[in-house]
Amino acid sequence: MTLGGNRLFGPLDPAADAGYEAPPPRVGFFTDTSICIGCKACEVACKEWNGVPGDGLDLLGMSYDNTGALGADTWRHVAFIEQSRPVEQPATGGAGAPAGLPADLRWLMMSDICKHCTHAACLDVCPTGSLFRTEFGTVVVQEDICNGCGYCIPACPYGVIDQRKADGRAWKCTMCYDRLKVGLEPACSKACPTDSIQFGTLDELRERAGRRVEQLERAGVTSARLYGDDPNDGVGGDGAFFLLLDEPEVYGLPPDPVVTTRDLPAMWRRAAGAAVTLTVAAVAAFAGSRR
Amino acid sequence: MVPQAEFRSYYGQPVIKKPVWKWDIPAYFLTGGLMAGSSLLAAGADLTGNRRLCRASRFAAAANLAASTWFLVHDLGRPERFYNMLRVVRPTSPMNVGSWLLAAYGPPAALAAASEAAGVSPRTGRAAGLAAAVLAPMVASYTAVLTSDTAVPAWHDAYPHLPFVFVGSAGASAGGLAMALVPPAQASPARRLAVLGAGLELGADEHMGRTMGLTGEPYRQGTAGRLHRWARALTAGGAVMGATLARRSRLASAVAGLALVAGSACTRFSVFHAGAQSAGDPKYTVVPQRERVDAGDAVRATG
Amino acid sequence: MAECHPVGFQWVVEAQARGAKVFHVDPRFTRTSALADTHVPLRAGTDIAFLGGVVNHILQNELDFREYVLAYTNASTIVDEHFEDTEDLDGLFSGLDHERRVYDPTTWQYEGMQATPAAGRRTQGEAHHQAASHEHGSHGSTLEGGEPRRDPTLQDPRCVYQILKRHFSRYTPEMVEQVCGTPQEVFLELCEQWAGNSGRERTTALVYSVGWTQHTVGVQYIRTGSIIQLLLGNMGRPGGGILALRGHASIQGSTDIPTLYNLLPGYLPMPHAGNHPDLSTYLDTVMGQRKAGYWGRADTYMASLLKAWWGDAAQADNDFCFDYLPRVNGDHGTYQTVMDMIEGKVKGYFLLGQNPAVGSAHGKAQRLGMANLDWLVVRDLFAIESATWWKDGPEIVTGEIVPEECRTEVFLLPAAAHVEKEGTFTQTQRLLQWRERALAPKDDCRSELWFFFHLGRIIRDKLSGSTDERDRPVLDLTWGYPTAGEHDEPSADAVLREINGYDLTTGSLLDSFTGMRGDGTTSGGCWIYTGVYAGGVNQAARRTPGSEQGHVAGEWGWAWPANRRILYNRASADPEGRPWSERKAYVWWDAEGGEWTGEDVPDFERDKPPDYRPPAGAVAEAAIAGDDPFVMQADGKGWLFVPSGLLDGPLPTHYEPAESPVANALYGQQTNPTRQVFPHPVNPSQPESTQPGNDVFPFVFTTSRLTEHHTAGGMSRYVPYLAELQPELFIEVSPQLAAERGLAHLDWAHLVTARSAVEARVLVTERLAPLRVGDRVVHQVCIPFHWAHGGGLTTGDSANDLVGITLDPNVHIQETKVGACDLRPGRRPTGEALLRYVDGYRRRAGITIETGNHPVRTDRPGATP
Amino acid sequence: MDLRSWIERWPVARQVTGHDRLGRGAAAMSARSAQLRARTEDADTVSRSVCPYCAVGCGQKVYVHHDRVTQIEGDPDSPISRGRLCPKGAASKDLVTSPLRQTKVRYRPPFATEWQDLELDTAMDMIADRVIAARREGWQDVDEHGDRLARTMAIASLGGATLDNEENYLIKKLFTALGAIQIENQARI
Repeated sequence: MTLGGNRLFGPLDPAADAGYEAPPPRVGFFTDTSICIGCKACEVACKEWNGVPGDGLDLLGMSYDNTGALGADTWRHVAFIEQSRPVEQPATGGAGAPAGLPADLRWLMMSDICKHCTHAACLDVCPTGSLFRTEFGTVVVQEDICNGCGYCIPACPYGVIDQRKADGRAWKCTMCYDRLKVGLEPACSKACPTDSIQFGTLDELRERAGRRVEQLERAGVTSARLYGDDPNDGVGGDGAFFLLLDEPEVYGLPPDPVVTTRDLPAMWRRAAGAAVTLTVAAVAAFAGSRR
Repeated sequence: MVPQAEFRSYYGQPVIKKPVWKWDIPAYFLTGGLMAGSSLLAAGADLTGNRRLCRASRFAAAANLAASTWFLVHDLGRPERFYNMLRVVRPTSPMNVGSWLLAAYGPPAALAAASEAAGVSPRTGRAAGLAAAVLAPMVASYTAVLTSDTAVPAWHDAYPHLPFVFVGSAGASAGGLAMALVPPAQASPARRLAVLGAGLELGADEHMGRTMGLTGEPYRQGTAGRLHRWARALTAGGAVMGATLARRSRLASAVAGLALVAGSACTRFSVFHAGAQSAGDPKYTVVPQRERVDAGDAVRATG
Repeated sequence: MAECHPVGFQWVVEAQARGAKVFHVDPRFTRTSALADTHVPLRAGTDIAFLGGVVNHILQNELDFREYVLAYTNASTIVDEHFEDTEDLDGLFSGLDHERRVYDPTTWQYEGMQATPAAGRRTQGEAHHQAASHEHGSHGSTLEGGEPRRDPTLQDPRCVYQILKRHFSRYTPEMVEQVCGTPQEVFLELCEQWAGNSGRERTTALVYSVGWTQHTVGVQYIRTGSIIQLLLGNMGRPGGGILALRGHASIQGSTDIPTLYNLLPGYLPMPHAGNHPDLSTYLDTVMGQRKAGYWGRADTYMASLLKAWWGDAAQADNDFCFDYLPRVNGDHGTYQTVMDMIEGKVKGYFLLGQNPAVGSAHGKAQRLGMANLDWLVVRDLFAIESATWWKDGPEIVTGEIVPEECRTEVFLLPAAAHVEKEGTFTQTQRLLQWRERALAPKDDCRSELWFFFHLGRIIRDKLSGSTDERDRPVLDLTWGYPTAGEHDEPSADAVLREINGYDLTTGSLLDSFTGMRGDGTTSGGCWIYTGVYAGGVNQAARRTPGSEQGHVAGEWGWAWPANRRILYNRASADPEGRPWSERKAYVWWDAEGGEWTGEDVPDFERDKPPDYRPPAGAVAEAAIAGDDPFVMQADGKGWLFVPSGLLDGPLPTHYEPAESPVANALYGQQTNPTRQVFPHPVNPSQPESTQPGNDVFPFVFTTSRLTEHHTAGGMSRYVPYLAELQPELFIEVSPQLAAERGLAHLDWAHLVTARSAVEARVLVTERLAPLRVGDRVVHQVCIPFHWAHGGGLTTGDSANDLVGITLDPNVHIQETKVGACDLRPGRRPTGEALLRYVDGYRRRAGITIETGNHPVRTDRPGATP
Repeated sequence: MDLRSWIERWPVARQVTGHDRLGRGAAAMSARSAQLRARTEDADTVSRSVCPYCAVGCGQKVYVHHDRVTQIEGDPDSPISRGRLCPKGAASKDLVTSPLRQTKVRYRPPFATEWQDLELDTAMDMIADRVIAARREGWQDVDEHGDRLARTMAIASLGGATLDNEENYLIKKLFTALGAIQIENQARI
């Protein structure tokens, strides 16, 4: 599937595809959720650097997640999942409730972020060029351009980008484009206390992630799996990918996201067919009429 | 009815974001369809010498063009930056393509109406009207691509069907509008277009309902479902009435025509709400994807 | 650690990646538990039973690092024949004075040593409130004349090893499960891993925080940890040790250069009224008769301090102005002071970046105390609750404080933030780091340095010309710090130089505390900090990047003492001075070079060979043998058994918390008999577990912190990006307790104690589980203490309002980490109805002023009620 | 701007003339994006500091531009923190630049229900007077046994543990000279 020589799907070097000559290596994030301590330093560091507004003082009751979801005012979001499987109760008799922590109690934490997809639907559908591919292969909203059409919002298969109500424009993670420009690492990964969020060139991160999964498997952590690392997946691989300890949907991630524009040529073919049908109908409507 | 799906999620929260589009967008879909259909009717009428129909349709196209423009600009978060729509040519963006399309369609459509209103330069008016009519079918159908080219399950998965629903709805509503504006005697092409459009819309919709599976469910539920039922009734009723009573009665013609316009409006708003509903429930995002993955059929590029 | 010290936790994660196993022992399942290999739950307040179980496991299975234990600890020392253990006295040691609630430690002494009676005269009232551990400095106690007898076979029934074994013999896995609610298999896994990961080749680190200190037996918690780490040979070695994770930027510095009533800088004790009539008697107490170990140099530390403070006025013939020092004669700690405020004994109060209305135990007592002052000075970044209680505190709502009737004059002075001033913080590993000033404070904001320098200057001006002898200490004070800038900011650098100290004969800065002299020719404001300006260079400002030096990173900042990163690191080598193993080599004796060398600054005289034996009459470090690593102790040994220096016993013993719904399964004695109590109508205590009315408060609660907030919230509830992350007070309850009490997730509920009721939203979570304790189920709830009603962006009740004032006897720290409470659905009553509501609870529990304040279980034979 | 340069700046023109045919990258870059750089680059001074929250002692770099703190972030050189910060440390700029900070002296006279303004110098003078008076009022020369006390029991202090060593030193020194002994700290808590 290509358009004007540019592919809409499959593995690709996005910066070169977007017209940069000799771009720097593509950079991204590898977020290893197995060592996330849920401290939310990433959320705060992001907001401090980017001047992202507060998003409300609401106790959500979703474990320790009072942020809720990624959005215009949340570019990093730490998800908290408490899991347990029921276990046998202590054998000791006596009155009262059963005692003891569930044996399989797990508290999963994961810092979610814009995936900076290889094939980014938000970028593809943006009509103004506000959303664009940077020389680093990242996807950025240009705040001096965005006119708030809102198209990017339902286009994103991960539910990342959103409109800032008071402002009208769409906002999301820029991977600290201004910092990348001067050779600095993004604010979130720099702050991350345990290096759960790792920043680097994507190729190197993918290798590192592969080794980490092997290490965890050797340690008996069979639930570890990578998410968004595969350049052959539905979005051409994510610029920000993850090591998860459960299915993606448990963290609020789509299990098999696909960039909507993969189907764009087919859509246009159907639209053209429909246009022809309408033309035929119109001609038919006038058939028999004469001047 | 699709059986209740078992799935996991993050506190039942949606995976994707609901569209932030306000009512302007489905309203634009309606007026966009109306102006496209009207331009076709105007050109046909012009070529077949149906001045009454031509004049009314040119005005209808222009009026809906104005309304469409207002809706589109009004929906923007930063309306003062509307001109950025033409900042780039981005073929991957149906909205950008649509903007260029409207930029090409709008001036001739407006010129045709201006010529009609002023009664000057009918040759220019015809040329403009024909130019508008050439672009009109795409104007009517691209909005389906605009809708489908999203991650919203009910919209995306409907992409094979929505263009036909939309052009059908455009034909039905434009025909209907002309039926309301033009005496029955001059409105027969409009009636035919309306009936053909309504048939196309209802047929495409029926097919969509039968083939879409889980992600078609939102079209049948909640606000979208109610609007959908109204749309079917109004469109079918308007078409039947248009094919029968409206041929003789100006009143019946007007009623049938307005029913068709209203039916089209219900269709557009039904689609709009179905999208919002499917985006708001993680089931529609997670279940089909999970089924693909579990079946070993995850989407993968092959070389 | 992940919860409250996230950045420090990176090293734990790194260790895990290299194969380390992490056990997290905590009543709560926190973010630390989430990353730990094993979370070990236990009932709050039972850590000594738990750790005692570990000690028992080690001793019963002979898993101790015997060579280390024999050489470096007092395991072989024989104890006085009159010593009686808690096993003999059902939870009490020999020597308890029931009436005065103090132990006479005479029988705890080593055999053959002179006893160390509580020297001098003590009045009845103060007997309980002494701060004995600090009288000997914080890092060790003195031993008096004579040589202790030792049995290197460890078979003598009166040797420390055998006493220890007997003392903990009933702390079996079954008992641990019964007391703590910890499943035996989890407990045993921890024991095996801990012991198995210790020895020559491996070391295990023990990390604790205020979860251990905030108890009526807090000091003994840490003692139990020390016993384990000494038995397993983990002290003074890389990867081992006991690491106190302190919660505030310079809380370590606040004890080193103490703003604490009982200490002078460098852990020198404040002089005592009766015991220290002059400098020499004072020094006798501090240095001990043997003057062994580094405390044997205390005369030089003290003379230098007095020279630093009183300059030329301090001369040998006037005891270096020793008499200018005010004397203590009891507990003058913050809680005693608050009770004194309520009694009207205190006129003025300074709060310097501290918010006791929220952060101290018994918030109401704190606020009522402040409402009974003449004046209050609050210096802070924000208008915190301790500054505004007279207009928006909880007692305004209940009518207990009426603004129009409250005479306290309040000054709120804005403080400078950390970037607006320069100076040093001392972090949790004793590391001093100098901060550069980034910009000047705005408007009226000023540093504490500015405030105290200018306050002192104004007071001295006003007193100048006074002939009153009482004003001499103020007028003779060295106070000539250079100032600069438009605000006349005093030079923090000059102060740091004064702290470091000078050789007054040359005017040069001292390089080490060993250069201090007792004859008045040196000065130095804090002997342990001497060397921070070694070579005339601000060592705390050194910032050689970590990437450009080894893992010890000795060129980043400066650690006291002498830039030593691991204390007692002589113990990282065997008695002959060789590393215990290649893997764990750290500091060792280089026989050829004739010196100690290694990766760190050796915590030993550089040229003292391992076979050095002190000659008769040797003092200070010369009195320590070449194979005795614990250089602050008079015998150079790590003390498994503490013959003197602790008020509540030579060995840790499990006592139930002061307020507990559970009876002590180990002893008839329920609670620490020497705990410090404050019987007062404002401070009612709940009945102990064996008393009627105890069941009115059936649940255990613990207070805690969250990553997203900072203690009393003064630096987090006012910060939008933090406030939104934890926007509301909540109580965590188990699903079982929620079902039992009819609580729904996110609904309101309230906790009730004898002091107050506190409402919060309910978080039902499986991270909290009921524990089976003996034959019953005990429910625990936990509640963070960051909130208050005042000026923050997020407001709520204060968890510390629930807690009463009952203290550890040694250090006067309050028991905030465990209590007993009731839990009810819905919001608490407000206004006066709240007072009636809590009063109803007190009536039902039969609480009087005496309740819960008896030292010894009242139903024991011979107990004094 | 003439027409030619206007057209050249029109991304569509760049699409036509450059490699970015679909207008998704280089051609779509805005003027702002082209000139974007981290604000830390514009700092007048960069000070090396230490986080004021817990006692881990993480290194911080404080960036100041035009007498405003524009950024505080971790100091990568620190062997303790390696440039990392927790949420509180990462919020340090928010803390020190907070508009909620108290910047003027406030005074509540006895029995008042509201704050009043007060000059800093006046406040210092008033506090000094009160210290001198309270010191004398609560003075104890000797205890009941005649042993020297030389202290006042009328003045107390409780400090936070975010005070510098140098500050604590002056606090202890001054109060001790004044004979005030109830000088306490968070370290007790």
